[in-house]
Amino acid sequence: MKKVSAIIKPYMVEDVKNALKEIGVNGLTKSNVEGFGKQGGHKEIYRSKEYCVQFVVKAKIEVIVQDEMVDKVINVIIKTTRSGEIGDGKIFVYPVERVIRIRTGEEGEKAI
Amino acid sequence: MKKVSAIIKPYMVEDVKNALKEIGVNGLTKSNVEGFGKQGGHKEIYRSKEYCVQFVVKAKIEVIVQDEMVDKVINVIIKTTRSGEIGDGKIFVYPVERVIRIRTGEEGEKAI
Amino acid sequence: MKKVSAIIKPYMVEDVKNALKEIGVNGLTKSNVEGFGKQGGHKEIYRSKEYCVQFVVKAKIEVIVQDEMVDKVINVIIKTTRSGEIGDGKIFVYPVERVIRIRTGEEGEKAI
Amino acid sequence: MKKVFFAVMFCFISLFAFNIVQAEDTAVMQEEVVLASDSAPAVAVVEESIEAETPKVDTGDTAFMLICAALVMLMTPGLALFYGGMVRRKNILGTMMQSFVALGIITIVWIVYGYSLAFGPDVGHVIGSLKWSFLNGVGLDPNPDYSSTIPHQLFMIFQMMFAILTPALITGAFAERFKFKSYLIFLVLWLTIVYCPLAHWVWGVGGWIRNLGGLDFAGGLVVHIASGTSALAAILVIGTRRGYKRESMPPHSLPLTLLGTALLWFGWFGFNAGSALSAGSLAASAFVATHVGAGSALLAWMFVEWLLKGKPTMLGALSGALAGLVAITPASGFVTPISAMFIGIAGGLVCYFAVNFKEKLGYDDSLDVVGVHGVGGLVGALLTGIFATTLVNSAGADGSFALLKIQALSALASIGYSFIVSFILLKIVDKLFGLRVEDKEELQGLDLSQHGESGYRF
Amino acid sequence: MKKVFFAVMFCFISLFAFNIVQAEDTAVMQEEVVLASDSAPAVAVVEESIEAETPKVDTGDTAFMLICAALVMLMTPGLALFYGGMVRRKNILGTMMQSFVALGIITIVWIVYGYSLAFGPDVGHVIGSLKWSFLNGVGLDPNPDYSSTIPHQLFMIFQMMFAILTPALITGAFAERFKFKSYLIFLVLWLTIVYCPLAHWVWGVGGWIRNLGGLDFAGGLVVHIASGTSALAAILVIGTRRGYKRESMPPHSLPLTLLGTALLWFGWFGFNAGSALSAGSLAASAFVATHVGAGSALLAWMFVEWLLKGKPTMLGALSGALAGLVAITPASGFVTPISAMFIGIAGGLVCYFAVNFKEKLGYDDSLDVVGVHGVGGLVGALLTGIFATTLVNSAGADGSFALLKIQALSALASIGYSFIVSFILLKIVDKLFGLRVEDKEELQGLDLSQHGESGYRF
Amino acid sequence: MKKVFFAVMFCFISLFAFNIVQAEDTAVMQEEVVLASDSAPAVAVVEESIEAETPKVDTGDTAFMLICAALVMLMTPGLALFYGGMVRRKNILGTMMQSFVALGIITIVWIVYGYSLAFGPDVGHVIGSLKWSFLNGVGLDPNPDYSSTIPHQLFMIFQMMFAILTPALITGAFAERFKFKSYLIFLVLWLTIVYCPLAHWVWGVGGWIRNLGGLDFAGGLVVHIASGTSALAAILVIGTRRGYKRESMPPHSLPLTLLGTALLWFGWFGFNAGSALSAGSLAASAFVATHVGAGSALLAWMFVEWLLKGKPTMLGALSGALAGLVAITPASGFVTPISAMFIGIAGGLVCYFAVNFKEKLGYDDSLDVVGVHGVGGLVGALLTGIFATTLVNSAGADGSFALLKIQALSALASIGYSFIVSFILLKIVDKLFGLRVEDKEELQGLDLSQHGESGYRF
Ligand SMILES: Nc1ncnc2c1ncn2[C@@H]1O[C@H](COP(=O)(O)OP(=O)(O)O)[C@@H](O)[C@H]1O
Ligand SMILES: Nc1ncnc2c1ncn2[C@@H]1O[C@H](COP(=O)(O)OP(=O)(O)O)[C@@H](O)[C@H]1O
Ligand SMILES: Nc1ncnc2c1ncn2[C@@H]1O[C@H](COP(=O)(O)OP(=O)(O)O)[C@@H](O)[C@H]1O
Repeated sequence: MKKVSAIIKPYMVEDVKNALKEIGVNGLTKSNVEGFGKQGGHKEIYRSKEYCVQFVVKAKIEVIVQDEMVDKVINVIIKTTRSGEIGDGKIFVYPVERVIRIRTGEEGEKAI
Repeated sequence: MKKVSAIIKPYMVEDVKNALKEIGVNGLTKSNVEGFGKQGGHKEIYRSKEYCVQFVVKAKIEVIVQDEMVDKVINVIIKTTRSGEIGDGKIFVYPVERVIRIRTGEEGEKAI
Repeated sequence: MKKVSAIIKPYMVEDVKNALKEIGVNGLTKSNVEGFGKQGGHKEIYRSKEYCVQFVVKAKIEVIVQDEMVDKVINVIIKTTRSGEIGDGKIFVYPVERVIRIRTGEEGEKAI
Repeated sequence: MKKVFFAVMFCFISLFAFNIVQAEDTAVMQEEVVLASDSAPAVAVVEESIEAETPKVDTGDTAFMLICAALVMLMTPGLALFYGGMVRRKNILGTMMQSFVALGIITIVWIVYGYSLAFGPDVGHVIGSLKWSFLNGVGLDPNPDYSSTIPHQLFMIFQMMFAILTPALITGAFAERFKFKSYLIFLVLWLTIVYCPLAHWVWGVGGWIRNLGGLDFAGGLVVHIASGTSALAAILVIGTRRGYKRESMPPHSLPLTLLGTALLWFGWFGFNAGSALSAGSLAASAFVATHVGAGSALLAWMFVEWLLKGKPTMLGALSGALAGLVAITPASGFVTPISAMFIGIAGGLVCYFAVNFKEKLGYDDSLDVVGVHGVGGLVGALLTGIFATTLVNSAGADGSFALLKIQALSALASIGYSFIVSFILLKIVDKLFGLRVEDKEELQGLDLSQHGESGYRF
Repeated sequence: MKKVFFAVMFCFISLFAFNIVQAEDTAVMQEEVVLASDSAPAVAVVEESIEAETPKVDTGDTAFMLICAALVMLMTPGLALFYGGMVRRKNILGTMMQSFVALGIITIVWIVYGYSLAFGPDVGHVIGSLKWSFLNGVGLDPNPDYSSTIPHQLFMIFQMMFAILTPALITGAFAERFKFKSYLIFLVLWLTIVYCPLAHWVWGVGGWIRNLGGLDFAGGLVVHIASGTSALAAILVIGTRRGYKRESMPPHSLPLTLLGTALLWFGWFGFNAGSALSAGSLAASAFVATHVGAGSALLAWMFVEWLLKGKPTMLGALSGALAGLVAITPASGFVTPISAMFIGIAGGLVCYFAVNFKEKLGYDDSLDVVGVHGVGGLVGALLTGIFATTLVNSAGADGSFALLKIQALSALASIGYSFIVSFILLKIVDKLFGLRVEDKEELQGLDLSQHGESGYRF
Repeated sequence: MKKVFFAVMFCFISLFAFNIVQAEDTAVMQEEVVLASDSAPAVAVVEESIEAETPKVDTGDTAFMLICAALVMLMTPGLALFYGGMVRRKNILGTMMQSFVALGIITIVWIVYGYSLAFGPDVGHVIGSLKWSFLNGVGLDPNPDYSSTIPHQLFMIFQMMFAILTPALITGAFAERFKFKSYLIFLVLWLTIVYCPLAHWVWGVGGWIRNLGGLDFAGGLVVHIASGTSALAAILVIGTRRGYKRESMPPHSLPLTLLGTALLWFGWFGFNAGSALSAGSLAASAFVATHVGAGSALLAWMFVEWLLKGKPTMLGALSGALAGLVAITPASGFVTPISAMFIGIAGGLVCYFAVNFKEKLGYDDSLDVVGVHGVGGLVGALLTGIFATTLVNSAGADGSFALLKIQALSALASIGYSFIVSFILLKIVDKLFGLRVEDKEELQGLDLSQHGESGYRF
């Protein structure tokens, strides 16, 4: 099993969730993060002073899926969120060793 | 070493922390996340309009422990948080390659 | 590729970001977390009642880098954030299997 | 910028033109007006002029009205907080700014020509002349036409606060998608060609609804029906938010909304009781009616929602209180406390169902301006025709079928005028400047896209 | 719902019964009352009735009292914010709602029968009759029994705001665990059988404490001791929060609490100075005493905490200010500014230690209602007996051992009555409907479980 | 603690010494003063004393001033919110506390000796004597020297609210780095040796600027120039924040800042209109000028920022409104609404550029106290010399070159005095106690390090 973790623009979250749901993903976890990257340099103005806000508000989406789903998930995320502009975000894939559903104690595939 | 990461109900955090402390876990990290899963469908009402809030507020607990502790930790978490209802959450286990304590530079077991 | 994840004091984030930038790190993701550890025991006083706030506000920084950068990154983080006091935080290193840049679809090293 | 200039000019010219055309008849008009207001069952303001022969500033009345003006001022930021709490986080500043900036724009418009258009010497029973532009002749002595115990400028600024609040109310309907620049243009034009005439009709000496005997103590027609109806026009022109009905868009901070409601309620005492223009029994009566109306509507909405949806929500209670305040506004100076209770209950219930009904029509009235202000104002205007009693306000009238008809007619006229003119106005502004932000900007949020700021950085 | 009906009916019937039983004696009573209030050193309100022979509405006094009523209204949402900031995030709406809904419930209860019970024609020195139900006979002319320069309805609504605030104060004690439905029932019953009688004793014409010469300028007994003591009863009946003493439960937003304190302080000027019922020297004196009391208690609490705990906390400063406002309330119209300073300091210190002491007893008085309102009110009531001077208020009395005894007796009576009746009342409501939310609901938070809403969505 | 004692004693002794030295001349002085204030074009307050021969409390004026005092009180927590929203999250409580604690400290200082120093019997045209310490002789009858229609204590507490707000304004300049303990000492000393003398010069009977004919209706010199200039001194002494110009330090909650601005604007009506000390035409005129000044400056700042930076920011609009309120303060009782508009625009523009200019100088005036209050106050003081007209206030003067010179001189004196004394004072406090928190505490934030609390726990 793998964890597909995507750092995306916050307003894409609903769309991604819906798209993933369609391909059969039944669970995901979202968190609010701030990213520093190429996109760096968005400006905010406070009291006429321009702030180079280097951390940009992003959302992190984590989906644990079976190995064979990984490519599908990646493709769906890319398709949904790609605008071609800097700051679209990145996808990371991590190995996952075990998955357990607390409610039932089920492990592995059944628990996803 | 492994990272045991649990997505649980926020009000369980204190209990889990205390339970883990008892079995000798000396450190953990908590973050606020939102989860989409089977539990999806909790309703909120705003201006008489029912919102299907599909993301539910959850807490993520991450504990890095030695391999032999993993089962113990999992069991404690399950014991503390299981109510048998949908939304109890999930536990994921990830491999960890290195652990370093910044203060001392210690690595590995000593750093946990 | 590896993920270097550091739990540090929040006010260190800017410094760490700048220091990492200098050694050529072009992207990182930050999130707000709360940590329980040795530092535990910081007190707050509300209505003359002392609260042992066991969770301390921390920042988590995640940097995905090529394997050969890992030591460099670790050293920089340690150098920037070490004060020698309890609560300086920890660094964890995880394996990363794939990295994809959404904007371009590039994978691996190029995507970092 | 050229386009802005053109549009603004157009409006000014039409108004001036109308003023000139009518200029010759004015002398005659004036007399007519005097006769009219003597014979007609004129509102609140007349009461004083009977009591006090020679207008002299009364310290008690002036103290009261000064504070009332301050209270009504506070309602605009109160509204900013009320609305701000209900939108999504990324739009809080954009939403609050739409209210707050009215404190700048309308203030200037009002002293330059707005007050004159609304309350200046009557022209054809439909508009004030421009004679009082730049507050020419609006001095520190009382103007007995409006109130003989407070400085004329105080009456002017009290009315200014109403003019600031009213267009700000509309913004709730098109929240989270309006371009800031276009909003400023809309603000100026709407005030000029919708609010000022309407205010003149109802409150201005010589205004036709006033002459007709239509009762509107504190702005059911001018403030709430006008803003509610214009909101409807705005929704139709601008369309729904991106993702409407697909995404959930819950309020991001209900504590802010509670605070906003509190400030609105608090300010509403100035709004309604202050509309007595003096610190006497009438003000006390309006104060009581206002509070009772708000309280009972709060309960009505909360209980009906509890019954139908299973939970008594706080936003429901807040919305109910607001609906009650709206409904009692036109009636506040004419009814007993017990009548106020019934008006409040009616307001709460009807608005509740109106808000629910909208849902089915598919309109995206983001923060329910139509359902609360439009419908609530209408309920209040009509019920005034039933519950009004001269025991409370001798300058008012007694509820009767005749009065009800007048109220209905007045309401209808206000609805028709506001809707049509707002609709055309918005269409024109849309053509010239575009009402909506770009899709991408909407996604990013108004705060960053329109103002280059973030609401919070926690 | 049957049970609710039963309970409410029971109370009503007892009250009616009592009214009927006493009906025959009323005529006699009335005379007695007149005599009593002539001879006794009656409070603030009498002062006016001596000055003005024929009651006539004074614009200055009316202006002042209208705004004061608005200020006191604002205290209830202020309290909602004050309490809301101190609870955990998941309970903010539930907590705020308990205050806010009082603005609906009590408003209606008050006009229907509450005002009559509290201030209506005396029955047996302990309660008002139901003659003024539905504001029957409570009109726009002054009622010289209470104030001869403002409309009677204005006095009624000013008092209503007190009746709204007082039960809301109690909610801090049982925050984060009370069932909303049961709360509504408690609210109505508590107002009816605790607040109304008590208000009558102290302020009603004919009330026995008033006749006795007990001084309570703005509600030390009726508002603060009553709410504080009832809070104690509530804590004993409902028990501690789940996880109390095991989990930490720090405030979730102190800026909200600061804002709440600010609004309370602001509103308190209306509360205390407004209790003069006229805009003259007495009001000014009460205003100064109020502010000085608050300021000095702020410092007292802050410094003692600094000394004993090592840090001067903001919540400490806020709590101190509140304690000072509470302590000065009964005294505000009777003491000099310098006495006010001493009362403030005493209030700040004593409340600080009371709040700390509770800790040791293991009671879960979540937001310290007993320690601040109960104890603070008591301190104020007693010190009024020492610091009162007729130089400030000729209708008051001079501090003396005799006066102190009267004050102590009045306080004791209020404490005893509030505690016993509240305790029994809560036990009954608990039996019939249950006071506490389910464990699971408590875990989930009141916002979601009681109201189906979340406070924030950042 | 010894050091604190020493420092405070030092100041007291100097003041007492001065009082004693001058004591002999006082009798002579008094007469002089009377003559002076008869001949000089004295401010607002005189107007009343002409009207009313025998000072008698007027209910209207008293009602107004009571509420105005409450409004000005509210400005201090308003400021706490305004500033609190602009700092980083970790410093919100520390920042708000600096304002809030002034409500305690200054209240006590003011009644103990502050009021006496500022408004007590004149000593050498530069300071009041200590005769009115502990409010000795400050009773409930009017003092016709200041106002003949309201109780003297009411005037005292109205002025107290100004004294509380002014030092709190300074805190914005050194936000996020000042040690709380040292701040308290600074607060007491600054009030004593900067504010009180300055207030005496400008408003005290016998004060030299008052005698000179300098016009300052509501505190351009005493409040804004004094706080702005002292802020400059503070910045120079304390230095920049750790990380200044390296890290970004954006506001953490603009909704709080909007709320703060709203409360400030609301309170400012009490501040400016209340400075008329009576509820008549002058108050109305000041009210209008205040509102128009704020509104036009709001627009000026917003539009110039839009033009130059590309976005109309909300913080810009809020800052503009504040700048306008500051600039109109000294002029508010002397100018027409249209003049107020020009003063507002000037205030908005000049402050905008001042705030930008600071950036280049490298000063860390964290929340722009110098740029807004110092510069805005100066603009207002000077423009008063141009726009003042006796048509609005017969006790004022007409704009003229002569008047402008007097205004400039008064402003210069205020600037010089505030700067030099504040600078020395801060240097001394720095030496004795240290002004700055430790580096580590600064990193951790003032909330935890100074007060042991966190602002939020979401
Ligand atoms: N090496 C990295 N490690 C961790 N997070 C990264 C890394 N690179 C990018 N990110 C995250 O991805 C986000 C998008 O990256 P960015 O460089 O801004 O745009 P793009 O991916 O389009 O080039 C960043 O804001 C950051 O949160
Ligand atoms: N495949 C997944 N990937 C990531 N997070 C998941 C996944 N499945 C579930 N979760 C997280 O676990 C939480 C609980 O899961 P849910 O399906 O609601 O209940 P249960 O585990 O009891 O069936 C979700 O809210 C989500 O945050
Ligand atoms: N075993 C662990 N698993 C997860 N997070 C940990 C673990 N140990 C420590 N942490 C995180 O690291 C932070 C710092 O650790 P702490 O023990 O307080 O100080 P130090 O590392 O200096 O000994 C903690 O607040 C916690 O967030």
